[in-house]
Amino acid sequence: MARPNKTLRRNLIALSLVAPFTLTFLLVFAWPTFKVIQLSLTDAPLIGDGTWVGLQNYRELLDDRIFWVALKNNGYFLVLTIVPTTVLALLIALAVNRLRGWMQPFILAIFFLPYILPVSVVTLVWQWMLDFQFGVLQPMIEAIFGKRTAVFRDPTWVMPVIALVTIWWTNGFNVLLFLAGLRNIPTELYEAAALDGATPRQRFWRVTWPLLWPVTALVLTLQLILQLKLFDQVYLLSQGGPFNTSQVLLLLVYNEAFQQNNGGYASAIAMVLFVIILVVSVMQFQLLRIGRHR
Amino acid sequence: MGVSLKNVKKSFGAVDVIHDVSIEIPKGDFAVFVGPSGCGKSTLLRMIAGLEETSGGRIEIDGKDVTDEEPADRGVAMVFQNYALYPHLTVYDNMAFSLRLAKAKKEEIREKVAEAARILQLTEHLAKRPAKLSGGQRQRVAIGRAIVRQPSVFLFDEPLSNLDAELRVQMRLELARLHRQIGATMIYVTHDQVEAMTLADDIFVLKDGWVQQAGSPLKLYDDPDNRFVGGFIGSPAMNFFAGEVSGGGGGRMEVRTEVGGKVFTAARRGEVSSGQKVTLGIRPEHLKLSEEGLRAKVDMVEQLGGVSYLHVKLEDGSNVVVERHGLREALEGQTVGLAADPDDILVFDQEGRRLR
Amino acid sequence: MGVSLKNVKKSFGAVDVIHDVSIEIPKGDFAVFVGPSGCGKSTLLRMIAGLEETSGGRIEIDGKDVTDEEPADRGVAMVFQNYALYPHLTVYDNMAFSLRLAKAKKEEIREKVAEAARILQLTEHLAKRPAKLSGGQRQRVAIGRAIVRQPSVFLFDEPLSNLDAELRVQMRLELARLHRQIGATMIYVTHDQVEAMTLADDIFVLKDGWVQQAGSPLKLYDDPDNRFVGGFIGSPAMNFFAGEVSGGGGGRMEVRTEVGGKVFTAARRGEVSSGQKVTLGIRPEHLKLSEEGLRAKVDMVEQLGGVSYLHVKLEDGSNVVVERHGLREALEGQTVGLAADPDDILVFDQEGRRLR
Amino acid sequence: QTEVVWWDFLGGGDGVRMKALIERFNEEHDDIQITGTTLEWGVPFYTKVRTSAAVGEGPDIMTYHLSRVPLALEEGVLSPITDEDLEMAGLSGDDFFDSAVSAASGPDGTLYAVPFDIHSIVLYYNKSYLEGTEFLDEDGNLTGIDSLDDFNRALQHAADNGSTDPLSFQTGGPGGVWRVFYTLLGQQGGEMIVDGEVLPGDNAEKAATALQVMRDWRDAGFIPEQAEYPASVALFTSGQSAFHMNGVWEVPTLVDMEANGTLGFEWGAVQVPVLMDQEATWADSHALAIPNQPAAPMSDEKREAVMTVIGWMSQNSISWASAGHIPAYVPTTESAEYQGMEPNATYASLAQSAFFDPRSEIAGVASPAYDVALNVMVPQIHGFFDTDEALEQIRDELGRALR
Amino acid sequence: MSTTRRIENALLTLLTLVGAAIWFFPLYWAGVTSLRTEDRVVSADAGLLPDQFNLSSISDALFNTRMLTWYWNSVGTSLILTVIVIVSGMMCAYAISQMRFPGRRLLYGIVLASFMIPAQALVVSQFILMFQMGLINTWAGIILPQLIVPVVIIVYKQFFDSVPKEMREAVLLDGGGEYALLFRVYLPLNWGITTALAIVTFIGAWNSFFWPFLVVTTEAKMTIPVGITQVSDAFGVYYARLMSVALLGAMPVAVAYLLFQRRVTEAVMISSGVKG
Ligand SMILES: Nc1ncnc2c1ncn2[C@@H]1O[C@H](COP(=O)(O)OP(=O)(O)OP(=O)(O)O)[C@@H](O)[C@H]1O
Ligand SMILES: Nc1ncnc2c1ncn2[C@@H]1O[C@H](COP(=O)(O)OP(=O)(O)OP(=O)(O)O)[C@@H](O)[C@H]1O
Ligand SMILES: [Mg+2]
Ligand SMILES: [Mg+2]
Repeated sequence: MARPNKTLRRNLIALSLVAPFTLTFLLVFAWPTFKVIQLSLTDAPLIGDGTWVGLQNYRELLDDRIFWVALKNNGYFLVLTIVPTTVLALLIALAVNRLRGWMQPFILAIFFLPYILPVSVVTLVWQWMLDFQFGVLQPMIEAIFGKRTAVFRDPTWVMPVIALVTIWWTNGFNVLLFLAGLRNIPTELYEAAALDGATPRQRFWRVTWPLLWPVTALVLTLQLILQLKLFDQVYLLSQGGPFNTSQVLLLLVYNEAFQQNNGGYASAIAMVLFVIILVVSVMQFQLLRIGRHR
Repeated sequence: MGVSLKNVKKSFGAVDVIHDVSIEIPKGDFAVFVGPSGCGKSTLLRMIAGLEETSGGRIEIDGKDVTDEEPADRGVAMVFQNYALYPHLTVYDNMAFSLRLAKAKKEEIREKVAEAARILQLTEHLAKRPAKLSGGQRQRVAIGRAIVRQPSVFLFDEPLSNLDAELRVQMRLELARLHRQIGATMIYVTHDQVEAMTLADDIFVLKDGWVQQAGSPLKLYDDPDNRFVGGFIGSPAMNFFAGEVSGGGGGRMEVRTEVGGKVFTAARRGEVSSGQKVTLGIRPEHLKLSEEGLRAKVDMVEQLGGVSYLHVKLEDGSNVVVERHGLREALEGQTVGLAADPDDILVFDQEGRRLR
Repeated sequence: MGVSLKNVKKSFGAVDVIHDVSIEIPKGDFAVFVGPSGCGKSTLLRMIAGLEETSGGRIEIDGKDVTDEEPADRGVAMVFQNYALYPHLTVYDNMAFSLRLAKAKKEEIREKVAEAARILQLTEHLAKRPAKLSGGQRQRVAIGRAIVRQPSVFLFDEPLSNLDAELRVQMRLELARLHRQIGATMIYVTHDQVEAMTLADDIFVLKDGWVQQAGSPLKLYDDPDNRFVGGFIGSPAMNFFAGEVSGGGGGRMEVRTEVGGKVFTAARRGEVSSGQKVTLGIRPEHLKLSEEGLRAKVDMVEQLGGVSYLHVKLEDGSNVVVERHGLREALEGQTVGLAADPDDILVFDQEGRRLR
Repeated sequence: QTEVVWWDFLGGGDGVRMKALIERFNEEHDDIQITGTTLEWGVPFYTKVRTSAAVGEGPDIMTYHLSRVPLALEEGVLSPITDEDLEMAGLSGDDFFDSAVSAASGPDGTLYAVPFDIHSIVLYYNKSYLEGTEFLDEDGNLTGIDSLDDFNRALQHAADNGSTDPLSFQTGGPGGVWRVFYTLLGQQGGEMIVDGEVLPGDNAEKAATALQVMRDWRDAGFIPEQAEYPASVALFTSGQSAFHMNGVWEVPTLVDMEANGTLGFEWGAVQVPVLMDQEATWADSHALAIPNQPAAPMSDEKREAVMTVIGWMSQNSISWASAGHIPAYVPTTESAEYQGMEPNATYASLAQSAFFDPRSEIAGVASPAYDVALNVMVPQIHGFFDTDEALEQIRDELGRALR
Repeated sequence: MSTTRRIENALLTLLTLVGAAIWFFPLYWAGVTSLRTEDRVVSADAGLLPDQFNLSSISDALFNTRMLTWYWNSVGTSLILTVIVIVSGMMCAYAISQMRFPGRRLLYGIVLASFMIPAQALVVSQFILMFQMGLINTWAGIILPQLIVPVVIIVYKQFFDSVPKEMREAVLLDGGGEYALLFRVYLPLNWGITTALAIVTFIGAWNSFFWPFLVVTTEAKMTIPVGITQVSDAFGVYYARLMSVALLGAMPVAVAYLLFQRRVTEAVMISSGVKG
């Protein structure tokens, strides 16, 4: 039955409730998204006007060696972080989960603490630990690899070490997710499995692991997106060097826009990153939804 | 042989949860543990399953001491209250799980699961995941998982308490049928005494970690050892009247109620002294309305059609329930008299022990 | 005046959930809506509360058309199945909530809440949060929240179904008492027909969005209009036997059962033709065991102590329940005969309508 | 009271001197207060300056490398300084070394920055490694290094005496490598850019030689592997390096440490010896400049205050000289006080041999030339590229940047 | 339990402890370094054990940098940001969850979509926008582009959805409107999740580096994470001081975490949807 007044009033209230978010969204997300697309089709500097150049920036991108290097490095970084961090987090979560009493929160705190540190603290600490001359880890590197290595200046070492620092920094988050996942598995299931004659190993592979799989999928995909957005650590640890072996897309966006003053070209690179992350996110969304509907 | 517990004890830290329980459950028996919440039913069951270590005593299954055995080696299967189905496995795989772990042959697994599914009418659901099943079906899968292992003892921990009333009645019947069909020893925990009454060959009434009485349902109903068992078994619950022995003889005794001062005559076997404080227990169906009986006012009548429950109030405000059949008159507000046959009156002493 | 629904309809999208319901509930009446799950009980109640808009028809409360009023303006209060207490507020604040929203004076709030708390024996719990209360106490707070608003109509949607059996019985009695005490119109939804029977002045039996029959509990029990009501009211449910009219006369008719071919004689008022297919309805308590009766085998006996239910199987495997009192023999596996008095047999035609 | 926002990139020993100068200025001036910010040297500093000037959030005055002026002009980040401005500051163009003034001016002669100092690299040495050798004279001063061979012998000697990294400089970053490379190039008479071409003719060979020298040092273990700036300094101050090639600005660090007694050895500093054919030392100038901020034009009042600051700084640059630099303000260098200053006196002559970065928008601090130093020379020194390969890349990348 | 199981257990625990020790080592080492004098730090014979208790680096870091200003900026911007994000997210989620209005599905679609839009890819145009609004180098400029935290809305919506609808109906019957519903019932009902989201948002805001790094141009407006990297002394040996700066930068959130450990870990679990 139509009750226009009631409906109007309700809609106005709803509008007042959603307005703050919606307006902010339009201003700082929707509009910039539109702008960045537009910018990528011009040769504008960072601040100021440019002229319309159509797809020129994108064509240049295809020829830009550094762009491809950066793209490749982004991929390399994913390989270096995602699976190792997931496996490590799972192991740590399993280890922490079996602790009892005061030990559990205490040990968990140690593994989680790095996650709440600002990235710059993390990089300062690791830079110091890995300092070529005085770094406390250099004797160890020397013992294992025969010689000291300036890890952030070495093309083979730089990405793996940044990955290592990243894992140290962010792994606590994943540990927590796995821990929550483990705690969500009812103890009765383990008791049922014990009655069914499962050994501890079988209990893990046949009960824990499959039941943890949704969390694992979540961790994997969250990491995928997060690590694609890599910038801070690289900027602070190696600035993309040596000779671009740690150059990544977002750093390139920053270099082009803020150092080289090429707003248009930077926007084109940003668009590529944008599309990549969007595609991955959509895939993730579908994946998790399917997982949930199982 | 079945299951036998000898002086079994359990404490969690400093708290004694099970005090010295000795129980014999014959092979093929359907034994039910009942008792109020927290009395230790689940703990006892889990000790039999091997999921809790014992703090003392011996547990034997089919004559073999299993006190220190692993759960899987005891030949027991357990059905949990919340089913504890593996959510990531299909019904078939849930049931096949233990057989696969035991490295049974494919063919054998298929046969056993199919047989269990047939018994439990799950055949058409074998390919589904538990999340797709109704509560009753899940419960059946949980039972099926137990059946395929052909254990010598089935353990059930309140398996029906998550189901709604109607389904519970239906599953109760199915369980009874199942027991008849496979004939294994079953130990069943519940705090629903209708379940206990209808399912059990033997009921063990627990309270605070002690066994209060063990016996067949009707034995417990008709002949409780103490006031607790009398009050616990039966619904609506037994009515109690405090009183004082005022006389007797010839296999009878007379008790004057504290409230109303009316004398009830009860059958007596043992000796009681005059003036002793006792409590009379009379079940609602044994209370009769009679002119001369204990005066009470009908507070409310619950008409269920066939049966009616009269809630009557004594002078001191205490509530007594009387069961009547085919009642169609309106009695509310009237004053009635309560009486009972001597043989239907149970007498308990001040500690709650039955005087026979 | 009370509550009156006139040709009320409700559809969700294309699905008609309530088809043309007209109901009159007198002021001060305790009306109960019963019916199977999904029949539209809650929807009807929520339409009276104003929580669902009507798709057609009029709703009047105390003679005033409230069809388009806001819920808060209808003078109704509702008690929900899950209590819907505000968990972050104390009992006092829960009860005071609506008064505060209505900007009532502090003094007035205090008085009204205190009065409601007194009626419901909640006075000592006023400072507690709901989480600290037992199920029954929570239910009382929910009722208290309704009482303080002094509504002309109380609405209850399965208020007791979250409680355990024992508490349910107790709260049922309290509700009946409360109704007597405050005398307001109450509309109560349940699918537990024991609740319906014991609480109602008038029961409305719903099915698929239609009212099947309305009347007092005993009227519905003794004199159902159709097979559905007969089967729905009463527990254990009425037994039905398909048959064919084989003769009759003199206020009697004879019906030969399809299974077993035994002739039952039922009282008859209306006309029936020989050979007509009918269904006999006999309640468990009216079935008697007799040598000459319909042959059946006792499948299982549920012994509840005072009462026993015999589950007996007819030749075709269908199940019939017989109620017995004080049964102590073991009857399982024996063959018995079933019979009943003519006056205890109801007859329904093929569409399920009662033949009187 | 006018607030003047000041940005610099001066950390370490000279940062302390600059902070002291600013403090003194503030004490002496009631009407003008300087609020100073020190940002990270190099690319971060110049990036921040560029973007913040573009959005009108830049400083009122900042330090700037003269080597970068051509690049700055291309970016348009500097505000021209007129004669009237100089007058306000109580200065004139003649007060400064000509070379510095022309480095601070555009092609049309417009001044864009006020030179503040000239600084170059010097060779620091740790006497304890050289005692009793031919490389130390009776006064304990460095001597006898007249060729690359001499120097290598000295390095070898130090190495034999337990110096882990006989010659330390910033081998892992653009600044240190560029300075040494450019010095070695200059000592061969080479030039980086001629007529808009990168390393034309035999300049390429000379560059290759310079690169190879550093590579050889590395291969011989004379120079530290991938030393970050602070590490390169610490190597020397902690006594692990016999020699240290770095800017004069680290003089105060050593002076301070010696004064505190935390330096465990005696040290000296000399002009970088002739290792190749002729005298030449990389040099650059710090200057004071005003950012060009169209989004937030500067008021006249503010500009006057800024010029007052610049004038005062120049006139008090004797304090700055204690940071090791050679003041660009001629009256200061002519003062008796400066003439007697140690160790500045020992390398005063380098003003003549100063070899400035090429005047080009691809050169200067945080320019493509520095990028190349980081991305090509550093790897080359450490053996990731062959010298030829590196040379090819240098010409390639700088050539592209030039176009 | 058999003895082999016991030994196995003890070994596993030991292994865990060793792992934790390794994990903690970087922070331990930063602590040791910050308490040493600068020359001790670089001296060859300095061992792994803490051997000095020298607070000069720490006081140096605290008082000779603008650390205190950066704290103030970090606290200010993070707090304001958290409050706005939580309140606006809560209001929006409430409307989406509990009310029926035109555009509701579209709006939720947008929220879900914005979950996938990488803000980092928008920095160029956001920077230009902030410039045009004159917000470069202001708190508003730091806060504004970080206000879109769709996960807050998504989590709130999930929680509001799971409030039984009877709760809403009870309030409607009691005479309350939407604002009364939100602020008097739904908000207090969800205090747990509100604090959880606030904690997570706050940590995120406190630690964010990239955007503040771009939008802040002066030391006076820097937040902790930006300040401690931007204003390091490039020239000179200041390892102890650097570690002091690092530790001081980490201190507030780290201390808060250690104090409210359980809340924080729960918050992270809840806001990532693993635990409801
Ligand atoms: N793991 C444990 N640690 C400490 N106390 C426990 C533990 N498990 C059970 N208890 C205590 O032991 C007593 C008996 O618990 P149990 O679960 O056996 O009771 P129950 O009879 O099954 O009750 P319910 O009918 O509520 O299931 C309770 O007081 C309980 O609090
Ligand atoms: N919001 C709705 N949208 C669509 N269909 C609905 C909605 N609410 C109820 N229904 C449908 O209306 C029918 C009646 O529902 P209602 O809740 O009134 O049943 P009920 O009699 O209260 O059942 P129960 O005993 O299970 O509470 C059901 O088929 C239900 O699926
Ligand atoms: Mg239990
Ligand atoms: Mg309902």
